[in-house]
Amino acid sequence: MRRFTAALFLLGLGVMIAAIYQHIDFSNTAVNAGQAINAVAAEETGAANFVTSVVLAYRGIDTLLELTILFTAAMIGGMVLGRRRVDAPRDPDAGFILRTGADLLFPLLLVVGLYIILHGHLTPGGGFQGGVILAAAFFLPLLARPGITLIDQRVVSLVEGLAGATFIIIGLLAMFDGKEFLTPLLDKGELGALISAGTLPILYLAVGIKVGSELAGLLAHLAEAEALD
Amino acid sequence: MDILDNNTILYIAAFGLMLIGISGIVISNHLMRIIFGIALLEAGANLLLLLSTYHEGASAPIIVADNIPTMMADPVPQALVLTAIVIGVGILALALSLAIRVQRAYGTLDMREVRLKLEQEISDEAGIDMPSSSEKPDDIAKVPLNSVVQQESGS
Amino acid sequence: MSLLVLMIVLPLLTAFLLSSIDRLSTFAARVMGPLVLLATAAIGLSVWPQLGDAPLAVQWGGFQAPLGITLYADQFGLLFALAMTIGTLLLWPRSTENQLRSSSLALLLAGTGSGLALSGDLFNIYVFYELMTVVSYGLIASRGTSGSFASTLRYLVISGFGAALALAGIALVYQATGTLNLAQLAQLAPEKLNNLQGFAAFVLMLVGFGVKAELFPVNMWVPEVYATASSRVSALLAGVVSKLALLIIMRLLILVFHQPEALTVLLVLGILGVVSGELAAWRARDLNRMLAFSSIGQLGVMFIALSIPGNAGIFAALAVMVHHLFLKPSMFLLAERWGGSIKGLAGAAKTSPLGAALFVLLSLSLIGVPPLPGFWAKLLVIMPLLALDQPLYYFAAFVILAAASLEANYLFRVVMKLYEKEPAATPHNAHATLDLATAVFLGAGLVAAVFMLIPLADRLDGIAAQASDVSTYIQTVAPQPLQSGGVQ
Amino acid sequence: MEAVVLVVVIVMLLSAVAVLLFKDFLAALAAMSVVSLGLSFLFVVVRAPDVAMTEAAIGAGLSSLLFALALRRLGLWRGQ
Repeated sequence: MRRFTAALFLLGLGVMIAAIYQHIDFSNTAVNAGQAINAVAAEETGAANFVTSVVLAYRGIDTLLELTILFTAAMIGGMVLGRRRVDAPRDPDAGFILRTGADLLFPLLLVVGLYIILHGHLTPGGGFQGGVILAAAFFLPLLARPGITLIDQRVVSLVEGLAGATFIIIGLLAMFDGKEFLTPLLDKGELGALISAGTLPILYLAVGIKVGSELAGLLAHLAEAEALD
Repeated sequence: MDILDNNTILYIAAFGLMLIGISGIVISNHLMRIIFGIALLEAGANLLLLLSTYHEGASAPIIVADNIPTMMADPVPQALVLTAIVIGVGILALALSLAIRVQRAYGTLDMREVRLKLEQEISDEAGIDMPSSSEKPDDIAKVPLNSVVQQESGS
Repeated sequence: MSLLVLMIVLPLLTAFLLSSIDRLSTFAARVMGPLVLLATAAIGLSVWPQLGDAPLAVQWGGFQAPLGITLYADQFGLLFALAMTIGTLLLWPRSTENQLRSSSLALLLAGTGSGLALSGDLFNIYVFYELMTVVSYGLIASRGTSGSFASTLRYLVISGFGAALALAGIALVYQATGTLNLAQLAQLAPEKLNNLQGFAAFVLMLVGFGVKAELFPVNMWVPEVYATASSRVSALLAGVVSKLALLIIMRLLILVFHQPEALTVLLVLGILGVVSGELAAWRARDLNRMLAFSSIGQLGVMFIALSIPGNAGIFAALAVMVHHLFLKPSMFLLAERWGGSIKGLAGAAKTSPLGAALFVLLSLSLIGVPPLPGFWAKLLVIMPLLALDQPLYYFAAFVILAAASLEANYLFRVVMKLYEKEPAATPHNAHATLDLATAVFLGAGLVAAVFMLIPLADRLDGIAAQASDVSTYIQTVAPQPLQSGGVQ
Repeated sequence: MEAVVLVVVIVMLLSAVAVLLFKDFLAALAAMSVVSLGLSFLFVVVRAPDVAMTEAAIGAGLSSLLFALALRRLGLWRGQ
């Protein structure tokens, strides 16, 4: 009976979606805020990747909030899972191959992650994608050698706090200058050069470090959680 | 292929993912499947957002070597989806952490059972009998702990 | 440049740094949060008077209106931003185990709540809303009991479902109009969103944002969460956070969605909310869940008020919202020590006479007994309902009146128990001084409102008129018209 | 191009159904990754390389890792 009701409900939903789809007008998609941004972004922000311009400049506050969501989620994750008991059983050691692999991969991932973050204003990629790779770099050793403490928890909380604070402080600096919060500062430079687009690469670096540390923290919390006996 | 142009196929994918996600949330009782359903629903919504201003023949919104294309894709939905994906993974991690704790406390991830045990716990704390629930399925109450989980994962 | 953005940004900055500050000095970390909120409340209050004449639009990052994100401050928005900040300050969480994390979460809640009330961009609202949701998960779970984890999980599942639907709604709106700026949407909506697609977008967003506003079909989380979270958190969620979600729906209704069907949907869901909430409250046998269900009923009344077309509906909804804003937190604070079965409350008036007296006052106002503000708020809803002269609206007025008699029945049941001569077997705890002081402060606000009824009503009418003035909104933000190939 | 997109969409939707139907959660997780990768391809098709990278890194990579860790802790990991 339950299944039948659910199937009926879904059928109705499908019909509704089909009806809406019939009414979607595909003709006027050329006139939108995005095309307006495409027309002026290179001039206004100096970044060759317009998605980066939108993420960090036009909709910078969204990105700040998104970082805050990750920060909050990592904090709550830590609170919910709690500290593990000292005598809790650990996972077995991962073996030689994974250990060596992790050792070799760690510097490589670090470099790739930073490269992607720092070229975020020029090519696809940026703080989020690079941050995930950084998180993977710091999580891999934990997977290979369960139970090691790679970095001091205090350092992690300091780094994630400072990375988030950097984003806000750069925004506040603009206010001291008499401009609005998060107005891009510094010289825009030459379009397409590595050092260009003013404060955007710095912001992306802060995003990358923040994303990396929060995600690594979340992964570590989940990995360290005690198994169900 | 007049009816099935690129746009239509992509919209079918977006709405299809959303529908499958909603069915997962509505039909299943097991928490992991509900979380999978939410992830699928989100994926569909993200695709729908990206398609909102998609134009065939546009190029990616990136300037490479002073070569400014005539028609670039809309960067705004791309930025929005980027944001939505990251928000989604944060909430996913939170849901999984909570799931671990709830399973440790209640010994089950079947949401109907979790709800019953939650009601029981609240009532016990308040010192009253559990309110009679009309939805209370008889078969659930008799099933011992953990066995629902095993039924789902095993066999 | 406006200092108003500091109301949002400063609490976030402090929350990021709080754990580092704690390593330097525990005392500094403890006082930092309340101090920052005092400062942001002062900023908000200093901006308040100037908004009476003209609302204020701030562009984040200084980019032009439809391209960047707008922060729109009118008295309506600022009222709730201040309510969030001051409410968090009054209901500052006191958790022994997770004090540092709770403080960070409270700061984040104040900052995002203010941002949500002041945001003028559709997707920005979505992100603020998601952040507020995540922060609420943390506040609920900070109690640390297995019940609080389970109720958070169930809340998360419903919210996650709603948020994804809201995102799809935003996609439909952007598809139709090509903009996310609320002012520009207000310009384009009559032409582009007055159709099935617009209506679908409205329903999707209503379900998404309705989760927090305790809207009828997506409010299963309410009784569980309010029964398992600490009273201060319940007070915050029921008192302030639900109003912010309602504010979002009001803004969307005023600016973007003008379909008559939208109002009908709100009316029907509101009626269902009142009926289901009050009936469940009547059946409830412990105080926390009774208050939770009654809060669903009250929110239902607000949805009914919203469904009244025109300025009268906004005014009525605002009056009920402000009334509930003072009343519900106060009641939850009283319930802190009166948790558990209502039978066990017998004779509790002896141990805390002030608390019991206050509970009587609050109950009378909630039911709507004449001189108290609750009566005038309900009158403001019922009068225009009757004036509309339509069967469904008549029925809504009848439902509200019937609900009042149900409320009277179950609240007096509690009051009778409180003043019963025979004390219960287990002795009652007296209220914590701080809880009682806060509750009395909020209750005193209600009593004061009785004596300032006319100026207060005038002020609220002015705020409602400003909020429902679409042309002022558009002129203040002044978005550049969009053309193919860029802005004009 | 259209044929390729059509095939990817069909595979993706079938995997999405499989996520809900597979009894084994590990298999469901694998199907979920297929959905993410398919989605990532579609993002490339609609000229969103940034989003495609993010979906591949977060949707297919990180989310799967989170799921895998959680499944192991929940005792739903059959391979153990």
